[in-house]
Amino acid sequence: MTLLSVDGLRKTFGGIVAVEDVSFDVDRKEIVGVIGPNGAGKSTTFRLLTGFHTPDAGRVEFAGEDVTDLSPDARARRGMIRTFQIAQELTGMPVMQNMLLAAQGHPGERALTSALGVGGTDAFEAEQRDRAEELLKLLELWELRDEYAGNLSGGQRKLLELGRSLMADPDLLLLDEPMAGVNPDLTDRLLERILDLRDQRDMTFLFVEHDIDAVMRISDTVVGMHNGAVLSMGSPAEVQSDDRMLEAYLGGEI
Amino acid sequence: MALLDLLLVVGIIAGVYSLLAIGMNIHWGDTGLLNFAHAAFFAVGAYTSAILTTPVLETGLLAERVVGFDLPVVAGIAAGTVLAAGLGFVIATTSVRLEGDYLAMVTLSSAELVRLVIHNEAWLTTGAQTLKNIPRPLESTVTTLPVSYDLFYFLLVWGLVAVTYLLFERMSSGPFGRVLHAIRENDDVALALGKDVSRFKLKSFAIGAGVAGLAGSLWAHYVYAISPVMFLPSLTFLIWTAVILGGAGSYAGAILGAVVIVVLRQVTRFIPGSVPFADQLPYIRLMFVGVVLVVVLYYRPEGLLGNAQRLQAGTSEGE
Amino acid sequence: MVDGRFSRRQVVKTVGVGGIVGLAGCAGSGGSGGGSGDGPIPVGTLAPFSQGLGWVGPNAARGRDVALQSINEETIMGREVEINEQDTETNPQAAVSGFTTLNEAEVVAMLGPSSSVIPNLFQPIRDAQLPTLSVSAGTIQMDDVGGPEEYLWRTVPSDAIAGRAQGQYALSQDFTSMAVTYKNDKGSQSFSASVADYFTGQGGDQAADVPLENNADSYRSEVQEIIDSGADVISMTAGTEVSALFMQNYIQAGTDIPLFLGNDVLTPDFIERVGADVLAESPVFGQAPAPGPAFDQFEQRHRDLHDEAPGTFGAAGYDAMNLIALAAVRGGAADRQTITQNINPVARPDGTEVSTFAEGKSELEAGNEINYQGASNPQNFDQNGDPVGPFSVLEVEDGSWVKLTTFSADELTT
Amino acid sequence: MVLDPQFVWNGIVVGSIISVSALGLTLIFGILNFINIAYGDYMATGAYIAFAVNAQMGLPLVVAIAAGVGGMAAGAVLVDKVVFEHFRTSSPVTLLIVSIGVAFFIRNLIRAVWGPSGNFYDVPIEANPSLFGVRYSVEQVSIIIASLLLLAAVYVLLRRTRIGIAMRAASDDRTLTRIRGVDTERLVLYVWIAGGAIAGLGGIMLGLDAQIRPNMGFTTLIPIFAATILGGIGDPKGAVAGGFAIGILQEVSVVVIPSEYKFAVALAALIIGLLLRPDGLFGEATR
Repeated sequence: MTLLSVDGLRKTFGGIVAVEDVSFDVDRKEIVGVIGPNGAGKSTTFRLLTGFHTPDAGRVEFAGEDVTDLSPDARARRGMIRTFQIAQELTGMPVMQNMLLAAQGHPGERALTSALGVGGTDAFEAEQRDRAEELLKLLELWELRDEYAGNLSGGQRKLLELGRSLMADPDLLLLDEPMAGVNPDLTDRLLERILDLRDQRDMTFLFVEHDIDAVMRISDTVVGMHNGAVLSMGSPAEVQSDDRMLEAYLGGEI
Repeated sequence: MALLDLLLVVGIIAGVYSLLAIGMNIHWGDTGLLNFAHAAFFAVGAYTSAILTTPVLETGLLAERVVGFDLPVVAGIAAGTVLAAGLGFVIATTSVRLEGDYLAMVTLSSAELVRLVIHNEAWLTTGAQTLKNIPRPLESTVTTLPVSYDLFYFLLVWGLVAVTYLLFERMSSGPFGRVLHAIRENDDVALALGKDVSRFKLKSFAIGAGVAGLAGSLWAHYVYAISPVMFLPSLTFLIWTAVILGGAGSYAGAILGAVVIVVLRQVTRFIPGSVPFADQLPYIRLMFVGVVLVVVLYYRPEGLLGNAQRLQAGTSEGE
Repeated sequence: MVDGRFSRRQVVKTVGVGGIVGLAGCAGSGGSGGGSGDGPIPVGTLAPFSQGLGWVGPNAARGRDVALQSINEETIMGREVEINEQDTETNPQAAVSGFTTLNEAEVVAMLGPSSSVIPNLFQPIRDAQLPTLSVSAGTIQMDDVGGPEEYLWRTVPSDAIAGRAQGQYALSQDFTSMAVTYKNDKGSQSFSASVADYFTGQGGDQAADVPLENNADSYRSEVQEIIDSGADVISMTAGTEVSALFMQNYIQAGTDIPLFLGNDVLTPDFIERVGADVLAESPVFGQAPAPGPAFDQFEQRHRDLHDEAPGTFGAAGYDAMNLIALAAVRGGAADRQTITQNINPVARPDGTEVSTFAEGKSELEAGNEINYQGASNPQNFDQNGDPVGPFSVLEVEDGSWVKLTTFSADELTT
Repeated sequence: MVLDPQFVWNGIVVGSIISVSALGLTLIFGILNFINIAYGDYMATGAYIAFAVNAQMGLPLVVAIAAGVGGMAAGAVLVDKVVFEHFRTSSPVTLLIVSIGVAFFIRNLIRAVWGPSGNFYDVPIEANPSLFGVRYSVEQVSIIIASLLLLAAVYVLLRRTRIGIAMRAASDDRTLTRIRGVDTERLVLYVWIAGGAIAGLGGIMLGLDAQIRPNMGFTTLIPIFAATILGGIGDPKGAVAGGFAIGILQEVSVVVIPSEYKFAVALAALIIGLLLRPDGLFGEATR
């Protein structure tokens, strides 16, 4: 069953084509990895999927709904949550606040209910605190819950960002280079966590990644991009054995 | 007695400035929005309330104001607050998507436009002439009581400051404030987590503008008369100084900053005319305001009551 | 300018030294002013010393100090006067705190503020029962306010009267179409409206109505607009700054349409800024209250004290100070009520005409009534505390303002 | 209503002044990446230094102009050393607020030293000659010529000299320039010298054409910003075009709207410009 459907995306910047005719589908509970050398159009594709860019042509459908022209926040509210390449923890807010921010449909986010504490704000807040506690403990960040996120180490920020995304209870989690700058030990834990989440919570993942090993280890489907277009698509083994991909990487890296 | 009267008047001014600073703090301290239109919100509150609560005056050659409603003061204050919030909403609608410093220029220009309109549309505002005979709330009742009117008004203003402070403090520490803080820290994260950033900015702008409008109404009903010269951009900059001095993000700091600024101004009034440079005193005072702003930003960017840890978090490691 | 200020400060300073002794005497007395004791008598000055009208306060204060010099030589019942100066910054908020500061300092009378803030103070002045003599508010908004019941007078005439003088002169020169232009502020609007009202009321035409925005970089387009309107006379009202820029643009435009200036610029300072020669060559007129009988001696003493000629409102400040002091002498006490009750008696006719404090004091001490004849004006207050006096029309000749003709008080009030 | 060509001429003069001023502002913005609210007060300072030399010390106007321009170039560097240098790593928004403090200080220092009211340079006031029904003054013609010369000089500076090319590169991407080994601190110094000098010149032009007032720069700031933003902030060419557009629009506007709303032209242009064309007239802005 298709959760995300991408069809014919195209984006140009000042006449330069960044992405051309990108199409692929992501099924529910699937883990899809997007790979490609520098300048392949991964990041642009990611931004088009998350609404931070609007495409010149093409269509993005999520859960059967056309979301091509929706703003990032509107997509997020529909269950598409993204992370950032460089962990964007909110430095001036404590860890717990970062987590609670991600709660969806908070009744207290209306000015008046917030000021007066009415409309079930407190009950909802308590509920979310429990959820956050559970997640923070899982990510071994519980001890740091009152620390400003800006004081966390790089790896902790990465985990916090993942935890924050999970607070939003997404159907589809879009991860922008989740392994970048992460040590091998943490990489393993992150990958495990992703597989657990897929199995236990029925979550779907799409991630753009440089670390090909990581992608190959957990992806159900790999999308290989080069020069703004999809070059190869299929199981990790298929893409890995595709000569065109090898060529693209060699050409790109040298 | 007379000293008490003076303290009350200074206290009332400080209360009004505190409300202005509270409004500014939700913009800058909580949401990170650069608002340079505060004087305009103050003006709209003052003029709305004044126009609604005075009758049309037949004063001959000047003051050809043809609009006046003679409504109760409460209605004026409520309308002044709402209309100022409305103006904040309108200004924000046009420009809330702009980057910080561009927003500053648009809001500054909008404020000047508002002042230009107030100055020139005499049929509505009495124009450059003073809009006078603004009624004081409950004046006839209070005079029968054993308290002076200034004491009554002092309590009224500071009562409202207290209520506003509590509401804003709760709002800021609650889920709504959390989203505002997230926007202050990073728009994109808020967007990625499904927060309608523009909407929150609009709300923040309107709410802060509304409080400035409330301050304007309260001021108008205390001073009997208002004119466009009360609403120059320098007022906005003074409130900025108050907020930065008190500590952006802290409502108690905003109030403290406003009180310090007002008290400093008053204290310099007691400097006798015989000291050197006494003639330049008004200017030296404003030069001092400029120095305070720069020095605070350098040595104590968190201000008197702001949160230094918050500002420092994340700066050590960088990106 | 700098020299003049310095010497003013010196005067205040000398007074201040004597004042320290008396401070204790003032404290603790009731709300109606520090009238008791032997210390100096506190008198307030609440005027714009900075911002838009920042030139008004210093001018008036220099005039006041001329009066103060002889008052403190002669003394009021053995006491000197000590000045407490507060800046209104041309802003009601500052005016209110300045006023309260003066009230708190228990001044017995106040040389008052300008038009821009005075409506904010009508009620506080009544509440404090603090006699106030405005030295610069010409606004017609004040025409029906004032007098002893309201503790309020002014030593400058209403714009309504000045406007008539200008309007009458224009009509007498057979001008039929007038363009009115004015600095877009309270005071200038008031004056300009009076001129236009009188002129059109007498059958003249108003060809244009052009406000001059404060802080503009030039008024060329405005001058052009006026020229294009086909007016045969221009009435321009503004303070020195706007007037000087307007004059520059007017002269540069090379037009020969006669130009009437407002009250505020009939000063040597203005001639110096714009240039005596160009002003003499151009068809430029102004009108001012015909100087009061005491003007010449005031002007001389002003030059002696400050090394400069009096500026606009200087004479009004001088008169206000003298009237306050004389009222205290006549009433035999320096408190708010006494001064309030004695302003009219020392200013209005019937009594020996005097024009200095010394003369007035000796007449009063001899048991005679006096009629103070001021430097800016005879200061014969009407029931609203407004002075009524003759007005002159002037033009520039050899670097100074010279009288062309004078309209008597009767011609201007009927 | 017929358009009097006089309005257009007046607009060109005002436009020249705004263009020159906007150029300095945009240069500073390009390198330092913050809106300097104190810029208007730099202009006033230049004008007052020249006033002191010309009207108070009685030296010829040419000397006064040189003193004003040079003095303000030095002044801008001084302000940088005393204040802005300490905020080099701060956000643009913090710098903007810092510049408000600087503006407050300078403006009131001017008031304290020279008094609050207006002054003129020692230039005779006389009827202007007229050509084809348009009156012009020697000062006005000089202003236009000087502004054209300056604009040409800055153009050459930016295109042909090493430092100018570095400035343009830095304005496009500051980190990139740092990587390529350009000494950014020296660049900053040059920019303050150039920006300060241009501000001083703009202020003197304004004082010559109008009046020298303590808040002369601050009140002109909005048209200048409007020009800068219309032209695409950080883009010198755009600032000049924007300057002339605002100047002419503002002066001609009195034909159609009441003159008391003349200022609204720049205000409205600023707002509309920002909303419709955030990238400026030529659309090659840096952000």
